[in-house]
Amino acid sequence: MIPSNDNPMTTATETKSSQDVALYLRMYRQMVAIRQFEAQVNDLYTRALMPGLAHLYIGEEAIAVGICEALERSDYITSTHRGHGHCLAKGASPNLMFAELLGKRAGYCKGKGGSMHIADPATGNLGANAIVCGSAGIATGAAFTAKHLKNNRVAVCFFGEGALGQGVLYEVMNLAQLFKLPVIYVCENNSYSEYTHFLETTAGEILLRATAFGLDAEDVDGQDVRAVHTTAKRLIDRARKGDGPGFILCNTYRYHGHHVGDINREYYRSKQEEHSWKTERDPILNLGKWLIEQKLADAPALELVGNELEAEMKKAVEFAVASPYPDVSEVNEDVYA
Amino acid sequence: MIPSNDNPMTTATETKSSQDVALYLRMYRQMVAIRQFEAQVNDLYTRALMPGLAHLYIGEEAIAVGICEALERSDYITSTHRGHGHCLAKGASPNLMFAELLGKRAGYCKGKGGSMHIADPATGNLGANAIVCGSAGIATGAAFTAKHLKNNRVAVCFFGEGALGQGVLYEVMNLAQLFKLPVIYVCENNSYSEYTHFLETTAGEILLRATAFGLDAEDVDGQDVRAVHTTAKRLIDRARKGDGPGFILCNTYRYHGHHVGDINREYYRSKQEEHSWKTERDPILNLGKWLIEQKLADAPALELVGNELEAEMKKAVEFAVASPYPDVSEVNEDVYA
Amino acid sequence: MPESAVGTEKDREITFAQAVREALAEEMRRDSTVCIMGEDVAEAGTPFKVLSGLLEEFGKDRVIDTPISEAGFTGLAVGAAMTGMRPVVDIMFGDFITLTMDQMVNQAAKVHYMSGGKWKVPMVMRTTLGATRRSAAQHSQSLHAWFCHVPGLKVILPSTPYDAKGLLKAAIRDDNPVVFFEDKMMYKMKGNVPAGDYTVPLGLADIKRTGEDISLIATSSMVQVALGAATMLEEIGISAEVVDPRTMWPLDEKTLIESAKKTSRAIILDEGYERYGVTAELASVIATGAFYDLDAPVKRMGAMHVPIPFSPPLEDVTVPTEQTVFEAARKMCGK
Amino acid sequence: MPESAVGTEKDREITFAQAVREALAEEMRRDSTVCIMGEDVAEAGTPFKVLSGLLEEFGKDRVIDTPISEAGFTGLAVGAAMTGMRPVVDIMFGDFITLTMDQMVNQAAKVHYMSGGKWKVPMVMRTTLGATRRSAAQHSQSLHAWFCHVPGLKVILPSTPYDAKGLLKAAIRDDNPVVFFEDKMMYKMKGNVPAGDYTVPLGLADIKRTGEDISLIATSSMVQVALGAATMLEEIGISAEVVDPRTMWPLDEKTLIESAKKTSRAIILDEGYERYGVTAELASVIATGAFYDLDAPVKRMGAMHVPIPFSPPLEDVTVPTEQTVFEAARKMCGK
Ligand SMILES: Cc1ncc(C[n+]2csc(CCOP(=O)(O)OP(=O)(O)O)c2C)c(N)n1
Ligand SMILES: Cc1ncc(C[n+]2csc(CCOP(=O)(O)OP(=O)(O)O)c2C)c(N)n1
Ligand SMILES: [Mg+2]
Ligand SMILES: [Mg+2]
Repeated sequence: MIPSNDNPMTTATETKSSQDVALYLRMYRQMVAIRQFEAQVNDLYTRALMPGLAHLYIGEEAIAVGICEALERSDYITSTHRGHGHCLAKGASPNLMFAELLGKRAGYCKGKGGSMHIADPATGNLGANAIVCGSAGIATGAAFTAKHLKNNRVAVCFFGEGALGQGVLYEVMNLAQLFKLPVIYVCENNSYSEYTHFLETTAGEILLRATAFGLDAEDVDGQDVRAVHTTAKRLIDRARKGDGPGFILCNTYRYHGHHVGDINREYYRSKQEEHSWKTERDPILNLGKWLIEQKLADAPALELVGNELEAEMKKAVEFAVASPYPDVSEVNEDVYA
Repeated sequence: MIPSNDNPMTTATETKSSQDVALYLRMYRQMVAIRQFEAQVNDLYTRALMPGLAHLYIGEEAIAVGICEALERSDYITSTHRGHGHCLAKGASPNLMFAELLGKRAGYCKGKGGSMHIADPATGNLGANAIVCGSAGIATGAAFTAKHLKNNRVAVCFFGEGALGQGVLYEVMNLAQLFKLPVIYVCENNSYSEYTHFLETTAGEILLRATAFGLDAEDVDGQDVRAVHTTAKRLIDRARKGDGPGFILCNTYRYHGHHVGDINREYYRSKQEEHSWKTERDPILNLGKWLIEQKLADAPALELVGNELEAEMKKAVEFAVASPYPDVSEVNEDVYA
Repeated sequence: MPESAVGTEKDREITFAQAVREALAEEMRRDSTVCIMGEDVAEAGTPFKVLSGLLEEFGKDRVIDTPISEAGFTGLAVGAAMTGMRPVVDIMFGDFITLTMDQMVNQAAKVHYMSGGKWKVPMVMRTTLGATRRSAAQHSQSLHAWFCHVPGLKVILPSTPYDAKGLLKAAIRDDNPVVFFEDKMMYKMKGNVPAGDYTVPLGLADIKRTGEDISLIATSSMVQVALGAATMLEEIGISAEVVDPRTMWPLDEKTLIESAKKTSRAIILDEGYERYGVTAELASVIATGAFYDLDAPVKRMGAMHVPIPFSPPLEDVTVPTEQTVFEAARKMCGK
Repeated sequence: MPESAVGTEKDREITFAQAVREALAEEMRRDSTVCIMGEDVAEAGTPFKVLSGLLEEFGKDRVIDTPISEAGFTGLAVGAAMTGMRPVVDIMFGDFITLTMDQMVNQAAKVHYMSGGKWKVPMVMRTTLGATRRSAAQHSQSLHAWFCHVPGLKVILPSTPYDAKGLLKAAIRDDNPVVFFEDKMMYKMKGNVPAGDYTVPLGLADIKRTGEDISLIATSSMVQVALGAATMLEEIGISAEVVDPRTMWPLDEKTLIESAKKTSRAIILDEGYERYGVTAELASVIATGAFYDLDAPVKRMGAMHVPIPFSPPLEDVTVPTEQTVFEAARKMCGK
């Protein structure tokens, strides 16, 4: 996790426990960290410093943060092509992430994975995945291990609503429920899979697709980090106790294009739609407002968080840019264990 | 369809329309035809005359018959490894079926397909399929064509409850509902997939797995041919009108083993269970009883149906046994069209 | 607006992507049962923009956006093909054919044979191959060898805009399931393409350059690599022949063997993994067919036996390049 | 009760199926993270009865019946393997690997590399191959070439009970995803198998019979066919060497090439489709490695390029037999 440096809050109302307050502030900080990270990714792309493409998580930060804050470090996650947020929220180091995004030797995967394949055993990150729904089996299997080894861990599988089109999701939800596995499927419905609206590709009711298999399923405003966290906590605790898998449908929005190169988006969604999500439903803005309202923080303190993290991310970028590529001789290492 | 020869009924009560009566008697005859066909298949296996194995439909006849009687000849079906009943109910000739089962040149597929691959354009049979759930895509595609060409046809996809484990089923149900395709998914839940009870492999509620995708789904007693037919008719008419796909869950039982060689079954199901289905819920016995109660037929007439069809099936077997194998030179014909 | 409307002049140059689109547009105009389905094919015209404009001309009943259900819509296409349509399925990245193997191999490829010739499956799967786009291991594979291995399927790997148009039109008219692999790196490549109707028959190799000293048998974008290497070889006095089989199945063994017999040396170039892939088949065909004429073992050059790495300097060494082909050919010719 | 308990006597003969079961039982006793999952593996012990008795010894937490979800439980196994288990997945018919390609190829095979070596996937997929059981086109394929083509996977094709036990134990202890193909027709074949612990290392070919005139390089049940043909050849004075690569990847090229160099003639036998398959790779390896020693082109004999037909007289001609191998070898040796 991003070290939470100095405590930015000023006063705390009596009604919140200090634990809660610390959580809110940590979640705020984490969301800002992700956003600042992604801003740098976009910048790297624009400056033509990044090989290939990347899919930004900006706008969806509340989901990764709300959920990962409900997990232990030893718990597992699996992530997607839009995975930077999940990895950071689970504790990844920006230095090693940027290095990986640039294909450098110091990166999480020695440069072999890139943006879509960040993986890290130390933080329980089983890997981002460039196959839509590609990690549903893996997350379910990690939960299988947890149950078999009785190690008390939980696995969370993040995926976009596009993954609802992949049959394997239903296969593994069935398995998870039959075996009562501690796995939570988290559907990030940002309304689009690439350039197509989810209503064009998704018949019926999303939640029912999980309850039909007996899963405990709930939907939540994916822009409200506190709500996400509360729901996640309930389902994660339940799964950890052995009561079986859960499913969380988070409604959200990606502010940027499908990937960094998707600039002209008007043929598939309106600027007006983008604008209203950004201004009315931004998870960081709204949590910030609430923190101020509740007198848990003041505006300058929050601004400071932003500035600190922006500086931190810039430094991380510098580290990565300066870092060397792997040696060509490494190309056929790591094929077999 | 099995030609319905002489009319076996004696008197008909006034309350049933003569159309209905003809339907009931035709369905009775068809169910008996399937059972007699399968009895001969078992016999061929026992006499070591049949290459490979076969999966008998005995006990489940009401489903194929109730549904196919609600279809037009030009409508499509897809079938399974346990497919003889579907093919016959859709109008297949026993001669050509037996010939195929024995790998003979005169068979529906020139001997190339065998028991699990009977296919016949003349009766709209897109093919039995040895991959569990293997024909769900094909049936959905036939419905796609029907909609595109506006040819007013409907496609029915038969499958065992084991196919609920295959993710592609959910993929195509979603597609069918999105495109409002005239396809009916018919789940024959005979409680077992091979040697495993469905409760061990099927979490949640089967019907919900279809309604979750927006399909019109209904369950029905699969041993009651009239009930199956009524439900089928409603959903087929609805689909034909353009109102979208349907799903029918038929609860049923296979009297024999998973395949003809599965003789000792007590390690996975009790003789008692088999006995009660055979005596209390037999679709042919029960329809027969009802026909007699309703004075639509008398016992000798029904017995005659059985005898006629037994004779017919024996003749068909003789035809097939006497019929020649394909010439070895045919082996690489039909690979490419 | 599809490029085919642009003109009828002879020496018209269009891109590979435009050639693909033109083939589709012409066939869709000719035959109303031809339709396209896949992810983001309609408004977006695919992420590679190959299909832009088709939705506008043919409408959403024939250019159909699907959910991310590769198995599902491929299966649907099999059934649609059996019953009167000629669907063209779009699988965005060739890496995702993994999800369609059951539908393609156990269904599409076998329906005709298993039914004793009664049902036909006239469908086309268009998909992509090729690395060096910095897309990492799950978006860079060239898995066409799998389909080549399966009786009942035909497999096409066009290497020029001209071939792409003519072969795709032939594929759509073919009564069998055909898989058509496009190299993502070739979409912007330009070439001469007649505006009107023509087809390139399946099963005919094409000699892209004649030569005397060595045969470079190359597929898809490796044809360009071979041509580049041939130019370099020419400078040191080696005359290389470049042969493009164009369709992997049916395979024009004769042309390949004749070329190897003539030059007495052959290198096989294919972007799929080298082991147990296309290079093995072609090398073996030539080693057998030209056995008494070869001066050296047939050399195979495919993708290195590693998942494709993301890091640019690593990725670049996993596939054959003009330079590596040049070196190999030079060595083989003893220069 | 598993056979391994029966005795420790030296010349113990057990069947191929028993050898597989014994390997599993021994490894499950040794290591509690080894578990088995698949369709009808528990009470039924698979339709081939290969696993009978394992449920009784190890309980249903370790011998796990799954729904008919090949993709789902294979994917689950990948995740389980990454996190501390050593799952052995059972895919009843090799034809159904079509459904697992994404999990095996895009996930299992690549996780280690994509993570820069950080995650490992120590799993085994056991599945079957082989025709002539009158099971028709969707239950008779030998599709192992697909997996051989994929970096990151290892592929084993045992041909005797001894090899089956030793190789399966090695596979389970291997830290990589390994696919283990069993020929359904070999389950009842008997052979000498030590009762105790031993492994056969991956990557070592085995010379099943030595000879001087021709090398028959054969996989899986084709080894028996080759041995039968060798006996027939002996009668007409031709001495055939039978070489079994045993693991297709890693591949012991050296032993194959040495044999071909010695005999100067080679036939490759494999039950997969002949085109673009295992026979192509092995033939090409030998044609290159023994280039200067071969008296004749390497001959390939695999399954005919047709979906496997049901009708017995047709099915029987689609795969190599002792007779056809004998004829081919005789012709090659000019007798
Ligand atoms: C199996 C598969 N099919 C298609 C793709 C190409 N693709 C990459 S991302 C994407 C859209 C995913 O949408 P969604 O799951 O909603 O995630 P989002 O991008 O909205 O976060 C597609 C189609 C893929 N990577 N994998
Ligand atoms: C994809 C696939 N997996 C496994 C099998 C092996 N198999 C054949 S039938 C069968 C059980 C099918 O059960 P169900 O669908 O309920 O049909 P039933 O036999 O009861 O009619 C299995 C597992 C198969 N044919 N296809
Ligand atoms: Mg989305
Ligand atoms: Mg069943």
